[in-house]
Amino acid sequence: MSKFQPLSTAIKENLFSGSFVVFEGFTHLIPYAAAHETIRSGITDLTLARMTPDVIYDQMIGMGMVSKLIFSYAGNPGVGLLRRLRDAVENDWPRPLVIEEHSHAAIANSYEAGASNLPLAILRGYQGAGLKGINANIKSIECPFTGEILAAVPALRPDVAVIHAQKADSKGNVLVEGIIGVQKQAVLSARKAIVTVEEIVPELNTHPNACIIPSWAIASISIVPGGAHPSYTQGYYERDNSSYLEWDKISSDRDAFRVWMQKNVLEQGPEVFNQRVEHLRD
Amino acid sequence: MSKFQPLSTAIKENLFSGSFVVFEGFTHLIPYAAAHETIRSGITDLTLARMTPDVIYDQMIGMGMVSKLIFSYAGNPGVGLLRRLRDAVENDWPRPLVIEEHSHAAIANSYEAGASNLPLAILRGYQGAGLKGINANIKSIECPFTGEILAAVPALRPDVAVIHAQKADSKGNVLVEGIIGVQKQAVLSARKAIVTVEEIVPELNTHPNACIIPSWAIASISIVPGGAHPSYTQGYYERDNSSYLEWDKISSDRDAFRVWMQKNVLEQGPEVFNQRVEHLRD
Amino acid sequence: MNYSSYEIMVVSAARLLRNDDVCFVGIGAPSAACNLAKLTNAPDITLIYESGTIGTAPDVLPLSIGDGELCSTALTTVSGVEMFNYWLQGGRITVGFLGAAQLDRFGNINTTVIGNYEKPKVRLPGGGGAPEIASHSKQVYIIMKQSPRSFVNKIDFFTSYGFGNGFNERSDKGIQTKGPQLLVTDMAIWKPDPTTKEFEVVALNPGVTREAMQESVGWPIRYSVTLDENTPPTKLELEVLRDLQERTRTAHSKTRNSGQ
Amino acid sequence: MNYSSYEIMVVSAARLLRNDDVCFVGIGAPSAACNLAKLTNAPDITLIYESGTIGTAPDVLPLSIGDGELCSTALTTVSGVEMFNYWLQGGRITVGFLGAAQLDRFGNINTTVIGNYEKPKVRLPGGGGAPEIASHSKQVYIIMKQSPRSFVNKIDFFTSYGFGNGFNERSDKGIQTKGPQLLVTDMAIWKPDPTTKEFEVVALNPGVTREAMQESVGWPIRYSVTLDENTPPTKLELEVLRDLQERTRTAHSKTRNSGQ
Repeated sequence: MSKFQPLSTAIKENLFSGSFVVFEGFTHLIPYAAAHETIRSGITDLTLARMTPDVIYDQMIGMGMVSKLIFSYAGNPGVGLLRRLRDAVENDWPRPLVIEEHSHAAIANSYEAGASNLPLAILRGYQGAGLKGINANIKSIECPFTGEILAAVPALRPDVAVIHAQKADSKGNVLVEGIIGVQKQAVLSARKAIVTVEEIVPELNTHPNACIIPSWAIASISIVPGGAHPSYTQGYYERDNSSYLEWDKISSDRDAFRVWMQKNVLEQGPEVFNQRVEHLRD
Repeated sequence: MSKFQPLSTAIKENLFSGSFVVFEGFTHLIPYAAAHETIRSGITDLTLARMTPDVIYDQMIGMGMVSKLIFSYAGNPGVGLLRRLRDAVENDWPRPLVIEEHSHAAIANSYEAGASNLPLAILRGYQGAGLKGINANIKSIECPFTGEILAAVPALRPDVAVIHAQKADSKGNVLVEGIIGVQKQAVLSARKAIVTVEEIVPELNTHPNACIIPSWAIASISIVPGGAHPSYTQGYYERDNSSYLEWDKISSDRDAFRVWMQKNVLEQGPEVFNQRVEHLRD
Repeated sequence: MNYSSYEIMVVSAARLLRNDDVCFVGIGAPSAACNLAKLTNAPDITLIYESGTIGTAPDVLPLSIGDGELCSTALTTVSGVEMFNYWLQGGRITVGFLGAAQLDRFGNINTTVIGNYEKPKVRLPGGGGAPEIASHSKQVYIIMKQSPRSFVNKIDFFTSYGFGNGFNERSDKGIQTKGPQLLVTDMAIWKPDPTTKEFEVVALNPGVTREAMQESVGWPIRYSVTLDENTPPTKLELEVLRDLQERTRTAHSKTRNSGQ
Repeated sequence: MNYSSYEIMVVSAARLLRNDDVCFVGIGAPSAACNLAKLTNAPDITLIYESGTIGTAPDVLPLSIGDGELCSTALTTVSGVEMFNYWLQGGRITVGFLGAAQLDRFGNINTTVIGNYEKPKVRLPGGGGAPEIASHSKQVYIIMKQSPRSFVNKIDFFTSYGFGNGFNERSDKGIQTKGPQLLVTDMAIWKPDPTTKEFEVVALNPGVTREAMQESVGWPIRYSVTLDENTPPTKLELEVLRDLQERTRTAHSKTRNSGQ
């Protein structure tokens, strides 16, 4: 088992045009390096899902790689709207984007259902809310004990889940800590998982109930220090807020966007992330 | 808020005859001291639920305090059968016991449903199994996306959940660590929670994703060092296996059982637990 | 002491929070109000951010819902699934804060689209946690600035349900929580009429006229018969708030000069 | 080297485990077999106990499913809900071990009652995790001693489903896992016939006769056409197993002299 791979190999061997992929992370530990490698790989027609599609999904959508997006909150965290996503939804640029929209609670439960190998998740959700009327994947079930009508949503079962984490031990077991979002659920809901980590350590040496993903539940691990920049990795480096503010400007213009992507993504490699976080390390 | 109370007060103010109570713990952190205080309190007609009713439920059933038991595995852990429970089910001694029997997966999910304020839990469970035929609380739902028939069980919503934990901080936030079973779910599924702890510390100082129950989700906390004996508290003392073996003998005879309960439970108080674990401390 | 309309809005909301509140906090004004409350009248208040951080006490205001500061000052940080299931749906939240792109008189909220859903004029971020914050929090507080663009007669999309068309529509739908109980703006404090559930103004901020009010709101405003004037921020409240914001500015300016 | 029928049973089961197996381990013989495998032919095997401990490597055999040793040597320990949902139902277990009070020829298991459910002769512990271990593990291995009381023609209660009445009944019920694929006893190794799904003996332990076999089993035994003799435990296997058991005895005797 060669779990440890260069990121380019990990992406090439696991992601394909037409794949259903989730790059998860809730503000913390966003897998930027893996997303940029995916952009460089040239694949297209991806279906993406995520609770909080943010800058990396804006970038992939703007590059025309995405045919469908399943999501619950599409924003530039702490800044505002996602302008490439807006352009796709409002103007079909650079291509039409099919969207399937849920609430956070529903998507979180959809991952959990996927991780639990169930076909659906149930929640007391969407009460009085408009999404029920426009999303055919929000159905309902009747509780056989109380008669209550509850919302039902299908499980998410992506082909591949991609996350960034603090570290792996030498056997490839991965520790995620701090704001853990739905990363564990996303990894376990997927057929394959790709993980980028800040470092490899001999032993994880952590709390007995820490969030650890065993090696055998992961397809591939790549060491990419700084791989979550400009988001942050708790214990390693801080969020680079200026990049999020800049993104608002860059993404507001189609040409500026393409120039920026060419220079900062297409012509770079994963090794650039370590430099980008140098001034942000604790 | 007087969260910190003597155990006798905690039991007296929260548990009543007819209450639906769960004393949770999966082999580890069994709330023996709280169970014994409950036995001394003289209340009766309890409905009890637990994944693994063990010696404390055997004791309460033998004392005639229990009218109904919801469970998935009733055994003396690592030893064998529960003889007082057998006597109740097989011979109605000292009184008839209504049982509602599930699998572990179903009970765990029932607590989770309770904690999540849902009326039911769904699982792919009981396939081909006999319990479906004899437990009216095992029903089914049809997945509106795939048509698959899944098992449905009602949420557990006990009046009171009782657990033992390692420690509380000075504000009454509680840390449970090691084998955590379904304690958090049980506490959150219940209207009120009573917790016994080994000690109070100024700060919990633990991992960001440790299993912590906030003070405001707990009704009452009592300091009872050794309160899980003869089970164990990770980091404090080991399991007292001889007591489990002895229980097999004591419980095999109605009179021996009553004599033992009189001497070791009815005539004792919570303070005795500290002595009982002295030779088992790490 | 002089104060801005933003400051009186944040202070007014903070005052209404209590030590035993468990707040589901959003970024921006709700976060400022909750942390101000924690530093003044409600030191034991419990703040929860939807990123999973329970019992946070950040020294500076977070930039995003998932800042590291929220985790490192939290009592504990749980998964997204646990947050929405055990803590929100579980009924443990006493006050959920919501903002809106569009708000109507019955506390219904739109953060999804301006225009038509299929072909929107502006695609907004969407609901996120809001649809269930609106239905599962024991009460909902809304903090937002008044403007004719956002206080509208009819919202374009029902992202999060308030009282629908008012009266008992909410409870008739089986929703057991109280819904929007407070609307704090830069101009006034509003509360729902107990019968119709329409928001009515219960207190005007000092200097705010009924004319100015009506210019900023897209429906005919109702005023409470017991209409009050809101109490201006005290010196202490303003100092604590400004300190908090200054600390926030200083802390966040540190990470502003990266070159990607 | 001499060996007991228990030892050859444990050794035979251990031999069939592989480095890439993820085992849901029960107390007793399964635990001994899994830990022996880890110390011999499958050092990288993953052992999971239903108490939530994932990737354990206990130095001594646990007394109960939730010993502290399991947690302190585990890669991680998760909640009961997560264990049953993500890891078992999630389809991550390659081998689930089950024992039985009663077993029939189709691998159906009873650990619930002897006699009638409503008024049992013997009330047994019940199913615990077994009903779903039986349906969600990719394969089920059964380890138990043969005896006419336990190897019965008809079980009193279907606690955990094997192949029902055999043939395609299991897959017809929509169960997608393979079911019982191995039965290791103190006398023989059994595997299900690919068509009928009835257990047939594929190897007899050295010295075991067909007569002795039939005396311990309550149905007419079928033998594989390729019937083999089981290989006796090697010196190394026995030494490692005995060391493990000796360490276990020593460790657990320490806590045997308490006076409650």
